[in-house]
Amino acid sequence: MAEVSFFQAGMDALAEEMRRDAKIFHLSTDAPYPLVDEFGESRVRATPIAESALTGMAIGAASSGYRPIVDWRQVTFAFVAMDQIVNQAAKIHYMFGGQANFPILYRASVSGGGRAAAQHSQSPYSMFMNVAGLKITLASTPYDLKGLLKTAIRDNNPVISFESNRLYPMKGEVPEEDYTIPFGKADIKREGADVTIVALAYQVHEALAAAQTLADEGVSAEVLDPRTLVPMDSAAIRASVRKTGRLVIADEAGPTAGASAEIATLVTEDPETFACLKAPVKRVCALQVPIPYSPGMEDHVFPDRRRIAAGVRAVLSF
Amino acid sequence: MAEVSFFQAGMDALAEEMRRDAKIFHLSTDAPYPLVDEFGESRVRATPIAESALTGMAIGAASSGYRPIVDWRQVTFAFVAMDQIVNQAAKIHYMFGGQANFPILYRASVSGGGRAAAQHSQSPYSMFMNVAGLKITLASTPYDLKGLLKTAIRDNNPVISFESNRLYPMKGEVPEEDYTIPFGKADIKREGADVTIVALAYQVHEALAAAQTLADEGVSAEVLDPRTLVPMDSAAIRASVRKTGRLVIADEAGPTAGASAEIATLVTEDPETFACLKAPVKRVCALQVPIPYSPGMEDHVFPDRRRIAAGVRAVLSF
Amino acid sequence: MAPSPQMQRDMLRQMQTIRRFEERASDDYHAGDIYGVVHCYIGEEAVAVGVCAALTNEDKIIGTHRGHGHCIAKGADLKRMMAELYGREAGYCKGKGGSMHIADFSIGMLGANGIVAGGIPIVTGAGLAAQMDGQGRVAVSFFGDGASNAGPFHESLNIAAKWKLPMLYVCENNLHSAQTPASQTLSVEDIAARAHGYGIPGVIVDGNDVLAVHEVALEAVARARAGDGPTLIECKTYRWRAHTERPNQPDSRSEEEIAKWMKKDPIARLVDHLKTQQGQFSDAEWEAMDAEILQSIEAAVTFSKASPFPAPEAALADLYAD
Amino acid sequence: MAPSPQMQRDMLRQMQTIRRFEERASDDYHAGDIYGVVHCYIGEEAVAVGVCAALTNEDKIIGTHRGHGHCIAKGADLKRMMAELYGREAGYCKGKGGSMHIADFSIGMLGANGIVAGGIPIVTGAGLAAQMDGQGRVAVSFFGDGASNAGPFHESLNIAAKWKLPMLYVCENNLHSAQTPASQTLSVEDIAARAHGYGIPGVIVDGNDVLAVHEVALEAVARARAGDGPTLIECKTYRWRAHTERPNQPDSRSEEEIAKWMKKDPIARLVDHLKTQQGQFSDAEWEAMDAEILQSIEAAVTFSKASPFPAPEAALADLYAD
Ligand SMILES: Cc1ncc(C[n+]2csc(CCOP(=O)(O)OP(=O)(O)O)c2C)c(N)n1
Ligand SMILES: Cc1ncc(C[n+]2csc(CCOP(=O)(O)OP(=O)(O)O)c2C)c(N)n1
Ligand SMILES: [Mg+2]
Ligand SMILES: [Mg+2]
Repeated sequence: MAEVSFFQAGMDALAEEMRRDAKIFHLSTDAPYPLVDEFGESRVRATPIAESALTGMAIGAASSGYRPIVDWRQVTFAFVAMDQIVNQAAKIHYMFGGQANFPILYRASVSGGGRAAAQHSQSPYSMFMNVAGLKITLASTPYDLKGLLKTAIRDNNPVISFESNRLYPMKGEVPEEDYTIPFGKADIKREGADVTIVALAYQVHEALAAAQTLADEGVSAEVLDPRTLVPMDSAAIRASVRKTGRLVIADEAGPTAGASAEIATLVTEDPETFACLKAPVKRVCALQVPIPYSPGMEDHVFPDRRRIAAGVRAVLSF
Repeated sequence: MAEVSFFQAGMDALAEEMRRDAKIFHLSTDAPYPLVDEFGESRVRATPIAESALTGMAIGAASSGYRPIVDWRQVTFAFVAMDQIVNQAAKIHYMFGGQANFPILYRASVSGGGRAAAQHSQSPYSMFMNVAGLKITLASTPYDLKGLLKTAIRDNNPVISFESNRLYPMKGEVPEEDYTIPFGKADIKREGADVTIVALAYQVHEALAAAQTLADEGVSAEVLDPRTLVPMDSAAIRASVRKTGRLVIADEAGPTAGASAEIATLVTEDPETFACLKAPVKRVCALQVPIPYSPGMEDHVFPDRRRIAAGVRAVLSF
Repeated sequence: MAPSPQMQRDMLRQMQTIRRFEERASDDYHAGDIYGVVHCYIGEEAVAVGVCAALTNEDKIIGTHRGHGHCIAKGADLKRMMAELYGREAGYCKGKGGSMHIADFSIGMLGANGIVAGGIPIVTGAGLAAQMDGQGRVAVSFFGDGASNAGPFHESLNIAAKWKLPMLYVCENNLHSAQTPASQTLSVEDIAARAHGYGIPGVIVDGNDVLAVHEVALEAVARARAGDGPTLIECKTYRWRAHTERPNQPDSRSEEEIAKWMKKDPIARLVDHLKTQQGQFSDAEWEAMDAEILQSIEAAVTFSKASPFPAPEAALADLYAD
Repeated sequence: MAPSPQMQRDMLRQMQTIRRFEERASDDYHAGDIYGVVHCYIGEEAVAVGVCAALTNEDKIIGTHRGHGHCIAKGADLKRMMAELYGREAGYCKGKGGSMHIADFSIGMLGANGIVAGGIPIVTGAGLAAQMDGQGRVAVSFFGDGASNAGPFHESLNIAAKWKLPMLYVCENNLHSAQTPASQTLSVEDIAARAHGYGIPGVIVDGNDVLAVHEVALEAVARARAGDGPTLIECKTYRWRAHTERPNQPDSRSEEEIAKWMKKDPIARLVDHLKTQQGQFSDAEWEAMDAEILQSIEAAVTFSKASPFPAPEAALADLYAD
């Protein structure tokens, strides 16, 4: 297996799918060069800065038999397109009674850590989770990203792939052969017995590091990566918590009405799982503030292995 | 005290504040007539259908010493303005280091039940809760709406008042004298001992009806109305649950990453409250779908007193 | 070249069908058989009909919240439309959409749309698809004067112009958006002037003259099919009724203005025109046509009433495509 | 009337200050003392300086992601600007903003803004406030060619035109947005043509000629103060550097194009102009001016380095105003 960066795994997924299906085309305000070179300017278009129009155009093109990919780039820029996302893409299949399919992949980078300040450092996936009708992926490894993107491109619904910009340089093994990863199937990145850490995107790696530290302290932590936020593999999460009795959630979004709150509630509202719960749930999240520029402040806002480990210790000492 | 409709209480709040402070002005795509009549077309402006511009203009005017009110009308139309809400209004005080104040009131109606179908029936307040930097109110009575709106208008930050369209015709007592309601102070609408029902907006009334039914069955339900979603009175919610040991949340938004998930998690992550919890938490929410048009389907989607009572019985029988 | 007498009659039939459909929809709404919000197109029929007569079944359109006219002009089935308004299983959207969300993708009607200007990008995407298909198809965006002040209008026209998409942007300038007159919100007299900003033709046409609308539409369609890009067409027209059919709706417009425009009735005008074309159209023919239309609408209502309401649990279906 | 020789020197000083500030910011960014993303305005200095010279302290402006020039031209303090880039407590935003978010509300600089076209509505609101104040103040929106294709541009210009707001909309057309040439995204040759769609004047000016920019700005400001509404000013200009200072940034522009525009250096041009005005400006004076500027920038860096980093916990401050 080749070692491929997260960024490259994404590009490879797109290129392989575009080779397979001539109906796929790509819109973004700057065109990704390798794709332009291979597929030409008609299938890989550099567009005006008009994300609202691009997002809507994907809907119309999808209903005409195409399979558009729109890269919003930073999720920040998706907010100018929010009407097309919430009021149109998410609802159009449903409100027209399922008449037509809208196979669309939207991509957006999330996260922080780049000293890019408030407007360019956001992880608002939970806002999109609240909107019925979208599917949402959030990969943590090159392998997962590639497989999830391929599934997304082949899906007949609007799918948003959120991708942590902290992960883009990260390398990982990716097989040469075609593969896909089903939506709604969590991946246990590390097995454990004492506590379940549900971790999202980059925090999977921080959680794994924390689990290592905890192992040295004699604590066995399970690290579970949902991989898709919608559908969410609540069965796997609940099964893990029924086994360990404890839940910590690591997310670099803020906690308030976040994915972390949803995951916590999926556990605490399930009678069988609740019965197994030995301690309060714990969110290890970004502080609920916009992201500041200066490094010391920015680093203070985000969770990390240290805070995850501390969160685990807290629930263990309950 | 006069009996005043929820709608009128809102108008009265605006009119009284506009009389008090000449710096308040009002923007919306149709101008509310009574306000135009009293304050003239310069302070109460009918605008082009350009909610993104209006939302941003409020920010600029606020930084110039005004106190704008923008009525988006249906929250649906706020999505075309989402960039100005998320990337600008919510962050501008923070990212400029607190240099300037941005006193703005945004109003938006939410909810369903009007057979208005998917695009015009939405309750997405949790999406805005996830964005740090906004304050959010969600009133359930004419009295609360008027007091909260006055507080919002006097607040030096962007505040969103979400208002259930089911409540607009509802009447309630409102005093003649000026009063305000502090943000972050929940109101216990009915005291009880066996279960806490945290209910939002219109669901407060459904919860009260459910509590009545349950009382006949010998169950004493406490109905707690947070009144503001940000800040959220977690202390009051936790105190109530520590007393009753059980939590049901009634919200006519969908559950996924909803306000209901946040409220559930505020309870289950607090060690002291968790220790008092006798049963799994329960969300009684809208089904996680867009809102369909046809009456039978639409009614099926929303929670009501029957489902709330069933939810209470479920946690009691755990 | 004027359309053939037969084609003119077809246009008349469509216009009258729109009107009769909405008169009935309004009655049945007030009777409680139709729910929610109904926006009537009455008075503006010449726009949708004149434009759609220049299209084939393969061409795409998108409508607005005021969408019945666009559906009927594009050839939608009255039965399934009415059943949708009635909230029945046999409706176009199985009762999920209602008046503001009727679509028939099989005839290129990509839907009414409840968000002002929201449909413009979507149908522009259909125009891009048409261009990529290379089959000479076109796509048409219908929108109001109010929508022309909204961001998506601008973004879409710029892209369509730059990429020479085979598009018609048809503005139904009825001089008002809800309670607000266009004179208070439009910075230009003529919306067509905005075409300058995109380097495309901007055409003004009497939107109550279906033949005139048809003529400019034919020209714009030819331009689009030839690969010469989009045209902005401003149709000056008027809605006869209040913004919506909701009882006690305010209506900020003056009675004189309404009366003035009712005199310009696009249907009476075409009837007159057909009659003055010696021997083309008699009173009896017109009455017979209207009777047939009324019958088809009655049939649509009968059909709708016979269709069951969807099961409440059907609310859970159609969230995702397979 | 041409500005006085003294005023021309002030403009020159500001332009050179912008350039020297950014040269230093770029160096210190590459040295690791400045973080995140830095967009340089070098080559476009004449736009901000020519426009802001027509304003008073009471007038408001909003900048873009490429915002240092707007700040300096409006009179911001170099020390607090540099300290902000350095992420220090003494920075304009106490280290919360960085290069893309510098504001000084006390001098009417409402901020750089990282969202393309995002600032346009905000400063239009400041224009509305200025109109309501009735003190003859104006507001200026700076934005790029790329922003002119975005929805908020359209919505704001329509409102400003309709309400005759005292606004200048100043487009910095540097022929590119990030890696994409304007020739691929702009449906018109001249962005000024878009003014037609709002019934306002659209003016094209050589954005590398500070005196020309100043002249059209003066005229537009006079118009705005007189209550005659907004003007759209398109400044044809060019950025010399890559889109951002990030190492290994791609740059899709040709070397010839860059070289061609570097020959049109707005600073060299004003220096030349001052020199050819017999006796107005000597080489020695120019060198002295530059040395002073470099000194002020050195002082800003010293100031910045002396300022502490904010405490990590300061991240929690400033979420809300009291
Ligand atoms: C973005 C948005 N804002 C507000 C509304 C509420 N609304 C519905 S129709 C309408 C007026 C539309 O006017 P116009 O575009 O001229 O169309 P017309 O109704 O005149 O046909 C408004 C404001 C909406 N649907 N969408
Ligand atoms: C809404 C939005 N989309 C995309 C971006 C990413 N972006 C930052 S600057 C830029 C190019 C802007 O071009 P232009 O407006 O011409 O300004 P210039 O950089 O040339 O000064 C882009 C695409 C953004 N900041 N905002
Ligand atoms: Mg209209
Ligand atoms: Mg540019």
